[in-house]
Amino acid sequence: MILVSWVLIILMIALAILSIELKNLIAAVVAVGAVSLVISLLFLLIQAPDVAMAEASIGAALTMAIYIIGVRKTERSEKDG
Amino acid sequence: MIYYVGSFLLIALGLYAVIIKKNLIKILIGLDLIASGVNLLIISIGYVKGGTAPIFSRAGLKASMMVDPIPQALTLTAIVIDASEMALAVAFVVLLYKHYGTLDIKKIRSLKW
Amino acid sequence: MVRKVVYSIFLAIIVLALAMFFAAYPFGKNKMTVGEYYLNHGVAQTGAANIVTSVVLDYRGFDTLGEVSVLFAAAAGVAILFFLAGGTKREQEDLTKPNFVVRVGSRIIFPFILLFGSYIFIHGHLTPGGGFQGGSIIASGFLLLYLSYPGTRTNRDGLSIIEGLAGLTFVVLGLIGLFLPQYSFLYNFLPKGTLNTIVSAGILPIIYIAIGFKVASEFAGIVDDMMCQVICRGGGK
Amino acid sequence: MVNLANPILLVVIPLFFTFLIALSGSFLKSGVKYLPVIAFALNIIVSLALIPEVVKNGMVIATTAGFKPPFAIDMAVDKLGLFLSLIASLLGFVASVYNLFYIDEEPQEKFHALFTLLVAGLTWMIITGDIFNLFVAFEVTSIAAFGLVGFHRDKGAIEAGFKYLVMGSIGGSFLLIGIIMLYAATGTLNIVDIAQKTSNLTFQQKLFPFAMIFTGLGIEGALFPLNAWLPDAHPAAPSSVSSILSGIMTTAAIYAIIRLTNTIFDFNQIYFFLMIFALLTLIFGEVSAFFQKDIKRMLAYSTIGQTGLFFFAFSLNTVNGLQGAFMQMVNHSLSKGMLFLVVGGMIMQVGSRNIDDFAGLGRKMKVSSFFLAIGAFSLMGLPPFFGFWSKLKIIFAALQNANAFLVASVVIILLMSVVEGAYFFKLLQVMYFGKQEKDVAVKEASYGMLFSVVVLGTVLLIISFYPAPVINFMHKAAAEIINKNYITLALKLGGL
Repeated sequence: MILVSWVLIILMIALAILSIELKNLIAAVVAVGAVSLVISLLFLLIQAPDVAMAEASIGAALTMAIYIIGVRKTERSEKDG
Repeated sequence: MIYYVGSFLLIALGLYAVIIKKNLIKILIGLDLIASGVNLLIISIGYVKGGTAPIFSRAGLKASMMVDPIPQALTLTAIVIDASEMALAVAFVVLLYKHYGTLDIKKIRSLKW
Repeated sequence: MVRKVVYSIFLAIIVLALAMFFAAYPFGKNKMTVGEYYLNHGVAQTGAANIVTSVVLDYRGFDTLGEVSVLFAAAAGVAILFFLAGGTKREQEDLTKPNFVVRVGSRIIFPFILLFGSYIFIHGHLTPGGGFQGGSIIASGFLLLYLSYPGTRTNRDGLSIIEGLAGLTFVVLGLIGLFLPQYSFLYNFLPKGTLNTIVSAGILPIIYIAIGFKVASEFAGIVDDMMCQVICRGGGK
Repeated sequence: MVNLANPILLVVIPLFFTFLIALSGSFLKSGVKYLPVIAFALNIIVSLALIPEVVKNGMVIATTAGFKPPFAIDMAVDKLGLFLSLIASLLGFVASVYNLFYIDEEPQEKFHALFTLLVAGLTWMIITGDIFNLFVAFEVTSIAAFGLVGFHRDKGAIEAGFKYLVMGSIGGSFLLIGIIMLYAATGTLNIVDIAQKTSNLTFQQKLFPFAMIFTGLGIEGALFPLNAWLPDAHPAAPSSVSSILSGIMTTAAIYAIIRLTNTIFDFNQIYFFLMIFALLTLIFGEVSAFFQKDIKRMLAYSTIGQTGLFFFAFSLNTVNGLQGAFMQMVNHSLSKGMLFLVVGGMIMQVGSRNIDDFAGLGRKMKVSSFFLAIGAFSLMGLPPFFGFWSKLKIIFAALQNANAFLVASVVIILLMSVVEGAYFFKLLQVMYFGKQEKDVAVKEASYGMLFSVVVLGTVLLIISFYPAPVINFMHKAAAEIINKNYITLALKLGGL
């Protein structure tokens, strides 16, 4: 379990860095959704199934959908900066 | 302990994105990361080594072998609050884009901090 | 560049402060005082097998009322921001219509999503999950419908009536407690029933169902407003 | 019959009406605007019913869910909390009457629902006895406020709303981290229960949560480095909302800081730093207000200045200082709330927020201008008004056991009062003696809007000319907080 959580946390941090640095906003938003998914797995690992479900359905699915709708309405990619 | 480290890093990355990034969507991503980091931190505080989820779904589960239910309840609240905040934020960003035609914070009149 | 360095130092200080503080409270150590009470007495006092549910809805039910209000505020805020002035005609953007398989598939899946969502919030006091999770699953079902039939609009008046009714159910159930001898808001006045059956835990399942409806309608409303901003053009101020 | 003296009703009644508005919005249409008025009238009744109980016992505690406090959330109203919640209800009532005539933009039912929720959240923040519940109330308040700030949907409103949202959201996260630190250290969330368990923590273990909570609440309370959102957000919102934001929100956040500092974190080393923050806030607010052309922006900066003033009085950490802080809070809430309402009516008539366009209004809108002058005088601290008594109290408290630093800060306060006087007199001078260039038909504001202004103005005048009861009440409240009666009373009544 310890090994799994190490892997997941490293994955989570990597995804978070990706989501900040990716120029393509859709990809960045998907990365944030993936961070939420990994976090919900972590919640499952430390015995919080309720929260894991909430994070997966609200944090990952709905929030990401709202983000994507927002990005589609605006610009797809980050100009410099 | 790795959970703590992970959540601290998430919070720091989120703050970094909010402060440094110039793109509105990136700022929202930063806010989201901070919130996720805080949630992870709360849940990790409630963990008890070798504990099970606090649900008496079958016989034989002992209360002394369960993790703390309060942080889970708090996180449930926090997740919903974050999601609603994010929805509102995206709405603001869409309208800002409508008014200014850009997502770049430097080009929006007084949005500086 | 200098700015970046300064902020990085600032961030490092925050992380260091967090690390210094939490070093005294190691991961995995039992830090419970109140939590222990809930674990030991929760089942007897609330009748819910899921202690998280009993904390969320019973012991700390007032927080949940606040949380529901936060969600309501956000939905209302989005509705205000995306409000389109009265008679403006909504034009359709030229969207490529999703293909046949998606449309038929989503129509088939949609009832199952509703069913799954309701299952989750009805069993909130027994298994993991509850009103928030179930409600958001139902809302994502609506999202699926919007994606496969871009022209769809929900009946907003209907949604806000559901919102209002669900919220009122919560508040009124709480207020009943003030008319009882115990004189306490959100007092669990119904019989507790037997553990691990559907009809148990008094008012908790009723509240969770109300929350489920509320969450579903709020998120569906938010998604509806957002989608309209994507698909419909014109109007607004 | 329900016993009305229950603090929980102060929150639940507005929430009930909020959901009722959502329910009936589609078929009552414009009728929903009367619902907030009913809600806050009921709230005033509840607050009044609480007065005898609070005076008798010193505090009223209401539990939820039928369990005793550390295991369930409780609402605790002490003397000051009662006073502030009474003011919040009064301002809410008055502003919702004002809204009947002021808000004609759609979507009305959403506006009224959010407005009710905003005041409910503020009252909630004031009376809650549970620290996580404080966070929830904070979020209810701020999310309702974000939506309301953006209500006009023009460029300025959206910008201000977004800025506020980003800062408020970070503030919320910091507050949550602080709360979770306290939970990790004590294993409980009830404020009084935490207070009993923090005595054996080290300084460092108390400092970090304090810093986090202070940052979180300081954003809402507009303390110096954290208040960048305020001068944008308050002017952008509709005037009745700015009145609530300026009048109660900063006060509620500062009250929360005061209560937490005095119950949970009882350390003395920190007050000096708080004093510096307060003075910076004061200087920043008043000096920026001086240079404003936009009247609502000027009032918003003046709010920052006032916040600095009462935060300074609090950081003296003496009974007299705290008493001065509370008196100043009351003065600020009433007069700034009234000023925003008056100014809203004027802007409606003139159609501009620029001070120069207000020339000659003193002759055309006699009643409004009269009350504007009263509010301004009270904020400045001119003699017959309540602001004078509060400022006097603060200065005396600072000079009580004076050292060089305190004398210097008193000088700063006086100097800032002069600056404050300068910009308000400039405004009044333009209004009464300024020549109007264009001939616009300006009428007096409608009777309904004047009603709200007159009610607040009368309350302010009454406490100005009979300040003794309020001063005595505030003295008792301050002594209770300094002597930590909050804890002992809660222990006695709540049966922890």
